Amino acid sequence: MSSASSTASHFMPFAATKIAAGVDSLYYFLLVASFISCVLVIGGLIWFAVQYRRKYEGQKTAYISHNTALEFLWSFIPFVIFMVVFVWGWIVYYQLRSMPENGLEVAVTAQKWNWTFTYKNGRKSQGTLTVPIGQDVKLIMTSSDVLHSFYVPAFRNKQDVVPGRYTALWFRAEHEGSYNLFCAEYCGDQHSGMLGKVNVVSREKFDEYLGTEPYKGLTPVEIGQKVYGGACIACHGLTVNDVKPLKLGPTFYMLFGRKESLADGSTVDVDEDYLRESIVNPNAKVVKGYDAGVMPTYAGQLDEDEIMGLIEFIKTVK
Amino acid sequence: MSSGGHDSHIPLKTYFNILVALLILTVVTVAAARVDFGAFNTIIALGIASAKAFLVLGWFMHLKFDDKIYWVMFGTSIFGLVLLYFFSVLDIYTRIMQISPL
Amino acid sequence: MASAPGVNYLNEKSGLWSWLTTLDHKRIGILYMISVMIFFAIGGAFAMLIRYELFAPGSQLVDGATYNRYMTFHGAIMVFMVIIPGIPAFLGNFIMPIMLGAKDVAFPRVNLMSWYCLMIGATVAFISLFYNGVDTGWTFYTPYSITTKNGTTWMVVGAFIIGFSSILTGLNFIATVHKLRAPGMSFWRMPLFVWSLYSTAILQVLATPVLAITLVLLLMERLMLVGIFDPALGGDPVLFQHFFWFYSHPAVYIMILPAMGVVSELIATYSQKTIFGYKAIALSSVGIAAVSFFVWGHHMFVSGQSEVAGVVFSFITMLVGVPTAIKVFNWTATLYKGSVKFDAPLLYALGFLFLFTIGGVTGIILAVVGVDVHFHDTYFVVAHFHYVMVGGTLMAIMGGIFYWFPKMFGRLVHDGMARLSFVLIFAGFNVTFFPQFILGANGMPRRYFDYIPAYESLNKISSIGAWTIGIGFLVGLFVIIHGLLRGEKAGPNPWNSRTLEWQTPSPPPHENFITQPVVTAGPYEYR
Amino acid sequence: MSTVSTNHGEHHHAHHFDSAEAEYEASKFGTWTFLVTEILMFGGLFVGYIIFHQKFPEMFHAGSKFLDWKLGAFNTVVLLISSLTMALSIYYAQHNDKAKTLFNLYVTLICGGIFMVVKYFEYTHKIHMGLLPGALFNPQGAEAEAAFAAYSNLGMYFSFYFTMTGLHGSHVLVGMGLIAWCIVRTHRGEFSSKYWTPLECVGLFWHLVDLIWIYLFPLLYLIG
Repeated sequence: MSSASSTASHFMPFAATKIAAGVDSLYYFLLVASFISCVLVIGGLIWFAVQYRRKYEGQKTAYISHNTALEFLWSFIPFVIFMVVFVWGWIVYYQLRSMPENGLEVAVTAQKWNWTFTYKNGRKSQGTLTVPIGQDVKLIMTSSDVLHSFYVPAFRNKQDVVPGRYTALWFRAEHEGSYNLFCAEYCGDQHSGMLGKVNVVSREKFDEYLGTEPYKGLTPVEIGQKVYGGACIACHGLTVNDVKPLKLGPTFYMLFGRKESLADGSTVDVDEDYLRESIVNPNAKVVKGYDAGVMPTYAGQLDEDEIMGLIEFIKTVK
Repeated sequence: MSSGGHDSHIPLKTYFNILVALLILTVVTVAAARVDFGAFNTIIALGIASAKAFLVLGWFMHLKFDDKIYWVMFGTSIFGLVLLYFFSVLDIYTRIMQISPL
Repeated sequence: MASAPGVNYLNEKSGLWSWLTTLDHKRIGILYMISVMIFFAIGGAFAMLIRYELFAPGSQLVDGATYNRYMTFHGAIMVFMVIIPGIPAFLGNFIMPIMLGAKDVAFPRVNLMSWYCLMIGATVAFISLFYNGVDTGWTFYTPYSITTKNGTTWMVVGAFIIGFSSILTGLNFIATVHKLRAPGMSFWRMPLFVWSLYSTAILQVLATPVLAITLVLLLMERLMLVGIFDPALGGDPVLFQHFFWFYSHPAVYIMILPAMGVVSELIATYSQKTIFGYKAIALSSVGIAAVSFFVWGHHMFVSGQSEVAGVVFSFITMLVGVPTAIKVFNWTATLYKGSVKFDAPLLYALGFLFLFTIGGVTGIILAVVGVDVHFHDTYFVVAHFHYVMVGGTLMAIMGGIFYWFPKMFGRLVHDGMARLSFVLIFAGFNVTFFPQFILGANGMPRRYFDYIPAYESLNKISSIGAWTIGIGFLVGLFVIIHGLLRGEKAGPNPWNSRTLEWQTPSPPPHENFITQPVVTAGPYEYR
Repeated sequence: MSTVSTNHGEHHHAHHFDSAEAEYEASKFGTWTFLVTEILMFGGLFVGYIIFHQKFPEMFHAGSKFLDWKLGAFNTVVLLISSLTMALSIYYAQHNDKAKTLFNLYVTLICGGIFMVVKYFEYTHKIHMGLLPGALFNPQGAEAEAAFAAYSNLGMYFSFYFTMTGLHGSHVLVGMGLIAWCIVRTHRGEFSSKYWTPLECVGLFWHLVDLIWIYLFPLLYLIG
């Protein structure tokens, strides 16, 4: 099984869980079976067409209306194959969806367009999920706006995140590394920018990550930079060119201290208070040229240290 | 088309009888709704409604005297609805989650 | 009643008004042909823009919001205005009554009304362009489609009206098949194209009303937040997907079944051989139509649908594979000991079989629930349904157009040019969509305006292929125009086919036949 | 539904049918096919209603308390009677009795009108109490406010109520239009024992509208 998954990295991404390798085995079986049936059907098709090409006009053809035995056979054989792959797929699906009893539980909140992960000890992380190697991890997911989908190709696992209810997904990573996390259910303008990472680290590193204060020893600016990288980066850029249509929100470049024209025609001085308001109540003062209702509120998502850090970080973007 | 005379052979009296039956069933369904049968409330109400529907279909719409294909068509549409209901409910009532509210 | 020689449906009356008020199924078929071709050009233009944007990571042409509008319009136009009416309402309208030996469809006015429904619906849908477009994707998933502020309402109303067009066509075809067959034309003597249209019509009649009510609820949801699909008010967004796919999965077969019918005709005619397993193919059409109502949940394996439902739907989906496989094998067997002539329509039919087989086996891969969890909503799905919809249905439409062109217009197309269009479309198609299987397997989600650099090279290949397809269809259009203007005059039966539509002059007279045909044998009696 | 081209007095069947009999059969067949689509369209709503009824039974019960079952029952009787007169009008057309055909058609039309008037009073009452769908839901008065306090998604019941009865009401209006058209044609003397296809098809449609109400009444007014 494992050899199959390592030789075929061209067809599938790296398999970071055992179940992923199981999915791959089934997929390769399906690929081989598909290839054989395609060769049989398409090969037969081409062979017959060429072999029996018209040699002269008015050529007589055989009158073969049907052949019950043959037709039964080529109905029954696909049926058997379909049932085999169905049952196999069922087993794999059962493994993918049987939730572990004593896993590490992480709450996942999706919103346009980022992921928030909350651990049981209250530690929060934006955009990056850090998990220990070799442990069952159960994600309990919900959305605060529209449908999203939590998709990590390396785990061969995916689950839509539905507002108003919880869905769950579990995995047990067997290889350290940093894996891509995609949003796979269409969710609007920055759907393709709703990316994240799943970092699989050693037990020790994870304990350190979880146990330490998230921002221990960091300056406010560094805290802000981290928050920016998880929460803001999809929509707000750092250079003078990062404006619409590239980014949905205004750039942070030279933002602090300037006079901003608002959609209602007034202007506002960009100071700490304005920035704070724009984070927790983004629709109160919308910058001219941008739309209200695009940015969700971060009240409750970010704590005061993080907001403060973010403001300090924005001050430094010049 | 008079040749078939399909519907003409339902006597007038039958139509009036059907109406009386429908009105009686309406009274019954209202009366039944005033008594609480618990979980059976819906089933009883829908059962009476279906009896009324049968009368309307069979006589007013003269399905009873028509080609069987019309029953098939009507049945198909009901079957489609049963499918929609069955599979939607199959999903909704088998969503199992061992939720920890953290 | 019988027309004078030389008078046919094209020249019996003239003027735009006579076309817009015509009740002749053949003229209505031509109206559909023109409108579907225009819609196809618009939808195709959006496809070209999409592939231009995806040529490289980052923004090439537009921003994400605009890309999402391209993607939505491409999908909605191609599904609702091109592929669903494509074969039934255009080729079916023209050919089916003649194949049955009827003078017209059962309800000619309803037939015309159905075309107007399509046109009005399309117009309403296009009005959304003036209200900042639509960015929901053609699936209108809630709650995004409820909250997004733009022209979605117009698009939903448009789709609702187009749905009626589809219902009316289906209704008409069912009544025609039941009530207007020529003397001697028993069900078991109907050509397979008619069988497939009949199955399609059943689907149109049974499934489309549920779409209609779903769209009504979505409209209510948008206009006054009724809360049935909105979780904020106790509703269930996944229920919307159930209602939507109850229609939209059978709709997939509305799109492919008629194509299978066309291919059956092409294979039989161009190999001059009776079709192998006529009853099996006919019944498998009906069987596919029936089973297609039980399988919609395979679009929802990762949607938050329950695991039990997922497994049940996966199982039933496997059952659809069987009748589909039967058809493919029977077509292949028909070629055996035939007399195969490689005219352009046959090339398109063989292209259909090639691409549809690949689309079919990848469909089975996606139906395997454990594997689909990985492939769901990735480019693998995009590649799969393009293999079926474009590689299947559009190939069949092109083949069907070139096959019945002499019947419709009394002229032959330039076969060499038609073959060139096939080569371009076929080659371009594989270059476009085969890499997308690999992209999907590697995890590239669909509806992405931007992608990580690892996916760049395959996307470049895909875009180049897309432009080749575009050129191929332009060549096809040229072939049609050239055929209309310069094509050689065609006899009544240039392909020596046995079905009824070839037993009447080309183009047919107003009431299709000079004398009422009486059917005495099956449709494929090549002895 | 019918697609016949008619001349005054004697009816000539459309050119593509072999006989008037065949045309009648096809029209009826087409009408039934259309009815199938109607059943499925309403059925989608019924399925949604039943699903949410099972999910929130108390809320639906509380909502149905605001509906007056007496008005609902009255409307049921009205529609049942109209169904009878519709059937009778066809019966009399088949027996060449123009006067009785007309009388029954008029009664049917008036019954439809009464139904809509009652519906109008029901609607204004709901609007007055602020019992409107979804976001428009804004209960007025102690009773409505108390129910809203108990069930925060009470608006969903009225969403279903207005969608279902609204769609049904629009069908009643369409049916009344069709009956009016039949009345005009009866006045012209177009229907007889030889030709009554439009009456038959409109009748089928009208019975279906009745049929749907037969289910709507207990679902909305009685069991709630």
